[in-house]
Amino acid sequence: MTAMSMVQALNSAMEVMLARDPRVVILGEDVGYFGGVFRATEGLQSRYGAHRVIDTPIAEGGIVGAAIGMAANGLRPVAEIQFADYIYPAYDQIVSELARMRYRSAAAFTAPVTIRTPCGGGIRGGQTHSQSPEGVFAHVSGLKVVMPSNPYDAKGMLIAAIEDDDPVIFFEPKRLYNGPFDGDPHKAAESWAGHPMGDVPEGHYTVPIGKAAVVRAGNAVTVVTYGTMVHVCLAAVADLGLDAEVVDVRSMVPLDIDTLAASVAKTGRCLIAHEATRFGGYGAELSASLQERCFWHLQAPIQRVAGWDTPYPHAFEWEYFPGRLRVRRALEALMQVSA
Amino acid sequence: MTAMSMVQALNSAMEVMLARDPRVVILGEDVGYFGGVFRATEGLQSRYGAHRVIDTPIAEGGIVGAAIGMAANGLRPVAEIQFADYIYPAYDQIVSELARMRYRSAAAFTAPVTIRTPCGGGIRGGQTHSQSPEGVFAHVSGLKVVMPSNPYDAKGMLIAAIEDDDPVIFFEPKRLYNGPFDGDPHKAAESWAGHPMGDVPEGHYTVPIGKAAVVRAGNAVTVVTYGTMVHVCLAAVADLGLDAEVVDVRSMVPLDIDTLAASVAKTGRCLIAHEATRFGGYGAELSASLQERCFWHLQAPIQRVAGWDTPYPHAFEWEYFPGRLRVRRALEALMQVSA
Amino acid sequence: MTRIESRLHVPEVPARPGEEPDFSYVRISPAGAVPRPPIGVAVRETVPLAEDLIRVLDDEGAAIGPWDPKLPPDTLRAGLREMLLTRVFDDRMQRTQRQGRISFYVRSWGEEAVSVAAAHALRTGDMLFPSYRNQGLFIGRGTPVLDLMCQLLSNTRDMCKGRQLPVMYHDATRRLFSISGNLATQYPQAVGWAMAAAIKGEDHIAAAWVGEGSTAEADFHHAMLFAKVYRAPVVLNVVNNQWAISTFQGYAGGEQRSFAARGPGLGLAGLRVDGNDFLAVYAATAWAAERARAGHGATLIEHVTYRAGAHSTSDDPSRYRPKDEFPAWPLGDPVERLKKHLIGLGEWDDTRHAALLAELETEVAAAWKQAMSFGTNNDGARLDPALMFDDVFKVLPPHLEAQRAELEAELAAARDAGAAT
Amino acid sequence: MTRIESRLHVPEVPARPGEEPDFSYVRISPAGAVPRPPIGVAVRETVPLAEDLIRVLDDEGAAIGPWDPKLPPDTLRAGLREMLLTRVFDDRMQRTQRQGRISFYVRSWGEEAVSVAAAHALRTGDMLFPSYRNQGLFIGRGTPVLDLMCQLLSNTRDMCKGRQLPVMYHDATRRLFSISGNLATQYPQAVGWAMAAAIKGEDHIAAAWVGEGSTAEADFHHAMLFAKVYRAPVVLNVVNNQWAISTFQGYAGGEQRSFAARGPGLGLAGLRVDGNDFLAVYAATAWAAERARAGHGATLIEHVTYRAGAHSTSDDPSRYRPKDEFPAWPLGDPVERLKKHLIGLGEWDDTRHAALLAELETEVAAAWKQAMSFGTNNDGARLDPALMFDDVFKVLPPHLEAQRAELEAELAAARDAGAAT
Ligand SMILES: Cc1ncc(C[n+]2csc(CCOP(=O)(O)OP(=O)(O)O)c2C)c(N)n1
Ligand SMILES: Cc1ncc(C[n+]2csc(CCOP(=O)(O)OP(=O)(O)O)c2C)c(N)n1
Ligand SMILES: [Mg+2]
Ligand SMILES: [Mg+2]
Repeated sequence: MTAMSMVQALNSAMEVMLARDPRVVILGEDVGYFGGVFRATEGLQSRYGAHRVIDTPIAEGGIVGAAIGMAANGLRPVAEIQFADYIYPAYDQIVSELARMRYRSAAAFTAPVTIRTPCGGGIRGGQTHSQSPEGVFAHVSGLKVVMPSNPYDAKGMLIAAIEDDDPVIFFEPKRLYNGPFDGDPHKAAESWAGHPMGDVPEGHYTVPIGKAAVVRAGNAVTVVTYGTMVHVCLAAVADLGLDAEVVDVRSMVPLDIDTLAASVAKTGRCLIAHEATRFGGYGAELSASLQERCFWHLQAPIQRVAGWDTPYPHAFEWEYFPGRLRVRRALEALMQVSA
Repeated sequence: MTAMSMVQALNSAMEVMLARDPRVVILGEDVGYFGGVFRATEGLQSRYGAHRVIDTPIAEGGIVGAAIGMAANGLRPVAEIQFADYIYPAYDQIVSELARMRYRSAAAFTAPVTIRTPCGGGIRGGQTHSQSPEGVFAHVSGLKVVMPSNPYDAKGMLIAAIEDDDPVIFFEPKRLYNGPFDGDPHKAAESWAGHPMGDVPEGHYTVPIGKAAVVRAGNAVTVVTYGTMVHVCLAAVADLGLDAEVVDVRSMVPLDIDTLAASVAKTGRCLIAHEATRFGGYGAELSASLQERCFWHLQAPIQRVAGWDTPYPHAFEWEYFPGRLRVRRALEALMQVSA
Repeated sequence: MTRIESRLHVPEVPARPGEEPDFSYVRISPAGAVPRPPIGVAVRETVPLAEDLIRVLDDEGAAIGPWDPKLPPDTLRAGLREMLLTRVFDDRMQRTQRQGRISFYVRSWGEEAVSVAAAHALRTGDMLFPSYRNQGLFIGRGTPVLDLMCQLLSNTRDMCKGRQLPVMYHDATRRLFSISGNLATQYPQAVGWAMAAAIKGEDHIAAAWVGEGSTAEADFHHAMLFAKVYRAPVVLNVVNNQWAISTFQGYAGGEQRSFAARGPGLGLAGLRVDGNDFLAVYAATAWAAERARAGHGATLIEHVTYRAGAHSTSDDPSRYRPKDEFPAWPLGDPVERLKKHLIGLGEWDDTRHAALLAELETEVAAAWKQAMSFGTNNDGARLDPALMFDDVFKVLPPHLEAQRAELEAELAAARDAGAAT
Repeated sequence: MTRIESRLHVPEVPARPGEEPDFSYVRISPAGAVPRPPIGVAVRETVPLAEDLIRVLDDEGAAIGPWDPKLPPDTLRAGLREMLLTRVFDDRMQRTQRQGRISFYVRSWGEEAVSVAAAHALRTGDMLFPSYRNQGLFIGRGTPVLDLMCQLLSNTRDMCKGRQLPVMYHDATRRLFSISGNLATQYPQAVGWAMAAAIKGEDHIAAAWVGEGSTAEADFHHAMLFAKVYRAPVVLNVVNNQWAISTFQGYAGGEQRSFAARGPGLGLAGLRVDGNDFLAVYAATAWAAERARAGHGATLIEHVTYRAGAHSTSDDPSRYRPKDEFPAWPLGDPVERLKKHLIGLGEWDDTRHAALLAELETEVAAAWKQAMSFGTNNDGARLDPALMFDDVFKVLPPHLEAQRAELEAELAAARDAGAAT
């Protein structure tokens, strides 16, 4: 075990896979010689060569299109999209092609591509470096969609994604790259060193896709969340001294609804929190599914806390971000309701 | 008033606007000389010229990109995307540009573009001519998203969309182009002639964006739906002789949640029905929002009926389509639950 | 009527319904006139080849000039047979669609040489990424028409398990990639496939096809660019059949500019080829394939041809172009031209041709009968609808398992009620 | 370490950190050597112009050859002033970013002529679609640096109301379009704007800029194609500053091929221009603008220049290229070159230059002080956060009204609690 930041854990996952499996190639903008704008691929090109760690033109659609072809020819491409905000030019190749290659060809052709992309706000990135578009992928049949919230999961899930025979959209909450973030931008930045999930094995291991994690056990209310918001919710729960169960979804598709529903059935209350805009977001699916499963157990309506339904404004980042206060207020309101 | 099919009503809306407003231009693949693969723009080029009804290259991203520029230069472009399944190459221009032009420039520049696109199945179109992607637009802040279910609304809403100063994604359920469809593919095709909503004024009128329509009043259960499913749900309700209230959402964004919530508060039961895949679809937002608003009135969990979470398979179109039987079964189950 | 003073240029269509066909805009070089450079030539040197028209067969059917691939008569006869089979198959399937047996069909009438000649010029290890109008690639590589028919019928032997619209074939064993309904998406995929071949040190190449209308899509640009940057071993084909549904090639940028010229513009070799000349298509494809295999990079080949029929069974071209333009098309009919060539060589005659045609018609009719025996979309045996849930993912996740169970309950209820709606 | 036998071509980077700068790959024509055809020339005739390098200023600073725009000294001095102002402004803003006053900054160091000369060559009615590195267009058109600074600070006078990342300016009155963080999206928008001008019968044209790296995006292709098909009155500029963050221009397809060549490849005129030569940029832009205005269609202009600084304040180029490459850059410094030219003309001298520099520094410092007085993102007056809900739509819909109320309640609670997290 080594202390690793999330960026280091992701780097380690790719290194492990490059070493183990000659089919693995990395491609993306600035990923090669430079090692990526967030340094996730640092050192990989010098160790594995410019033919396996490939700088590409600035064409997200071309990157994914080429990755699909590579995968169809037996490789295991790991494509980096520099910011999730820039994944839309690849949307057609992802939705129309990547997601449905196995289906439309009745498995004659498959495209086991992993697409890594940094998402979320909190780094003063404004509307074009802060988005969380998981919702517009989770709705697309044929894609696995995941988002880890810590270094241990990040490495284990990325290895699982690369080994997965289906395409995986791998969202990385960039605010967590270098340390956990509890929602307070005024505090000094924390580091992953010392955090239990910052202790990461050097070698190969997987964290299975499709499994949620109960990151805090409790009985009074269930908080369902993922990504950066896991840490914000934990902090808010601690602020309130609430006996909350906090569940990290981790895998948006497939969704581990059983774990979530078991918790909500137990607590009778549920708050869903994500950073993405609220309307039509992934939280809506969580709410709808949990309501269908747990209706008779609910002591209060399931509530959502999310980014506002606006673009992510540069100057109002912390008024936009669903921070600790917003989560606390929602939890307080939720606990006051009595059936 | 004239009997019009939905295609004729849409054609009439564009004709009215071309005649009234010199800023209006139509553009898209095959929309000019030919009049569109579904004939929605038939006759418009011969009457308004090749400079206002413009055939374009096959590049959906280019069509929307150019339309944004035209709108910024004072025109009112109505872009046709030949099938909603082919809108994804334009996703970046829509999500990153069209939706946020007013916002990012603090209204110095705006892009009042209307994008018309046929959606939905039921015409043996297979996975690439049957999709209902409203969910991946409704989640994007800054877009209005609508879908009419009949000729009268289609014309009035399209005029409202063209006159709207915000961008509007205008989905047209193609199975309804030539007649209502109650979900039975074995019956002879019906025509709009004789249908009350097939009676359409020749001239200018609008149906406001942002308003749902109660298309059938009732007290036992609320069915919230839109597009083709409006007719399927009405038929299913009739089959069961149920005292159901059927609400046509019409406008996905902005959503007329008040009308929907009032109905659900009254009936205490709610079924949501759409043709799009279920997981993470627009129905999830409807369910989540209504649950938040009406929890204390609910006598049973809100349920969803939708397309399965698979691509739309050519050979199993009617097993895929959320037809009358699926709606009936869901309604029966919903009515059996007692709080 | 509000016409406004406009300065916008709108591409001109040569002739509309009721007017005389006019193909004067098609720039044609005499057969044999275009030089054939060595495969390693610099991209710049291909600029004229991307503007002129590589042709081998002259008006008398003789093969002339440096591009003559000098194919043995057996190959020529095989090519003729496959082009004719493609046409017979197309005609038959078109009729079955009219009878309501299949929901949709796309013929390649008039363009058969583009696909069939390429199938011969490429190696079996090379991977082909067809568009929906390249059935000749399948037939040229030996996919039984029975297999294609079963796909068209979405029946129990459908390679796509009922999931795809008719004509969206694939044939993994013969290295024919899955056809997409989304235009041009296969183009960057082919380049990625070729990059992978290079990365793995293999000498297989990839080849892809799109219509001239589809060159407008982003994927065309991405493919060209990635092919250029990594010198990917790929042959990129543009089938310029003059029309994209109702839209003339001028709307794809073809006015006064060849599509092939985009190759050298971006740094790929470019060839403009008579697409109705079996020998020219063969020779150009072989040249580009050799060039790619030798590591000199990709070539963009424009095949100049004519879509003789409707876009698809959903289309009616008499609404937007003169009827019977095909006889006026200056590059003729690819089948007739190869036939004439073979006859001129003394390797073929009208009697053998008639016999071949009859044989192919019988073969196609027999295959159709057999295909129907595996069910049609309307009657006979049917695939299990529950198959619709397979292959969304490799392993069925819980939510799809639940949905499959729901569907099965629904179908049982429908059986009970005697109606499936 | 698993290396495999690869045949993939990977573009070569001329020099990496620790190596000598190597610009031997840059093809340079002597000043005055490239002919200047009439504006109505056929696209084909521009092929050599897209390969050679249009230059006016020779090594001694004299203006020579057919492209000399023969500008009056006042215009030259204005250009020099604006380039210098751009540089002074850039340097100052870079420092404020280092001090944490603004969150992000992008300099245009070394590329000032590309923007400033174009601003002079185009008419005020023409609409400009800049990229994030075209601050010289704003300065050249007279947008006060104060306005730009307020945007950088997201303060109470921010034209973007705090919504955009620094440098994503716009100036509607001066016809400068809103800058996007998404690369190249402005390109087809500019073409659409130009199409609209043509449709309305106006003679304004549009002009757009992207970096050479951004030419890889789909929008570049769409814009070129739509411009070609409709002969849109637009000037499409590619600023080839050799780098896209860490990626060398070879990865954008620049190996042995100019970017300008893509113009004629697709059917647009193409010009390759010395981007550090104020006069050459002016002349080429004026030529292309006149051509567009006269209805002859669009031109793709490649401006060959060098990104002297880091990509942005988030970047450290010493990781991927030799330090101090700029002095080795063969096309020199645009400011120095114009200065030398003016001195050669007897219209300028070192004393006036020093005075100008001092004046500009004072001007920028004063503007900065004033800008800070309207608040910074860290302290002072602040925009009302509730503004974040405006302009999502023209009229606030109910769900955003509700969210605004929620935010206001949250902010009140935070004030009560004394902490805004
Ligand atoms: C992305 C996308 N946009 C639009 C369509 C609808 N469409 C199908 S075929 C076609 C015309 C294609 O023309 P071309 O590329 O010239 O090929 P051809 O049919 O002539 O072989 C169009 C517009 C589509 N299938 N995919
Ligand atoms: C669609 C998109 N993809 C990626 C990025 C991230 N990005 C910002 S600038 C840049 C490099 C652009 O290089 P170039 O076009 O050469 O312009 P330059 O910075 O040299 O002026 C990249 C990759 C982005 N902003 N948008
Ligand atoms: Mg075509
Ligand atoms: Mg650059």
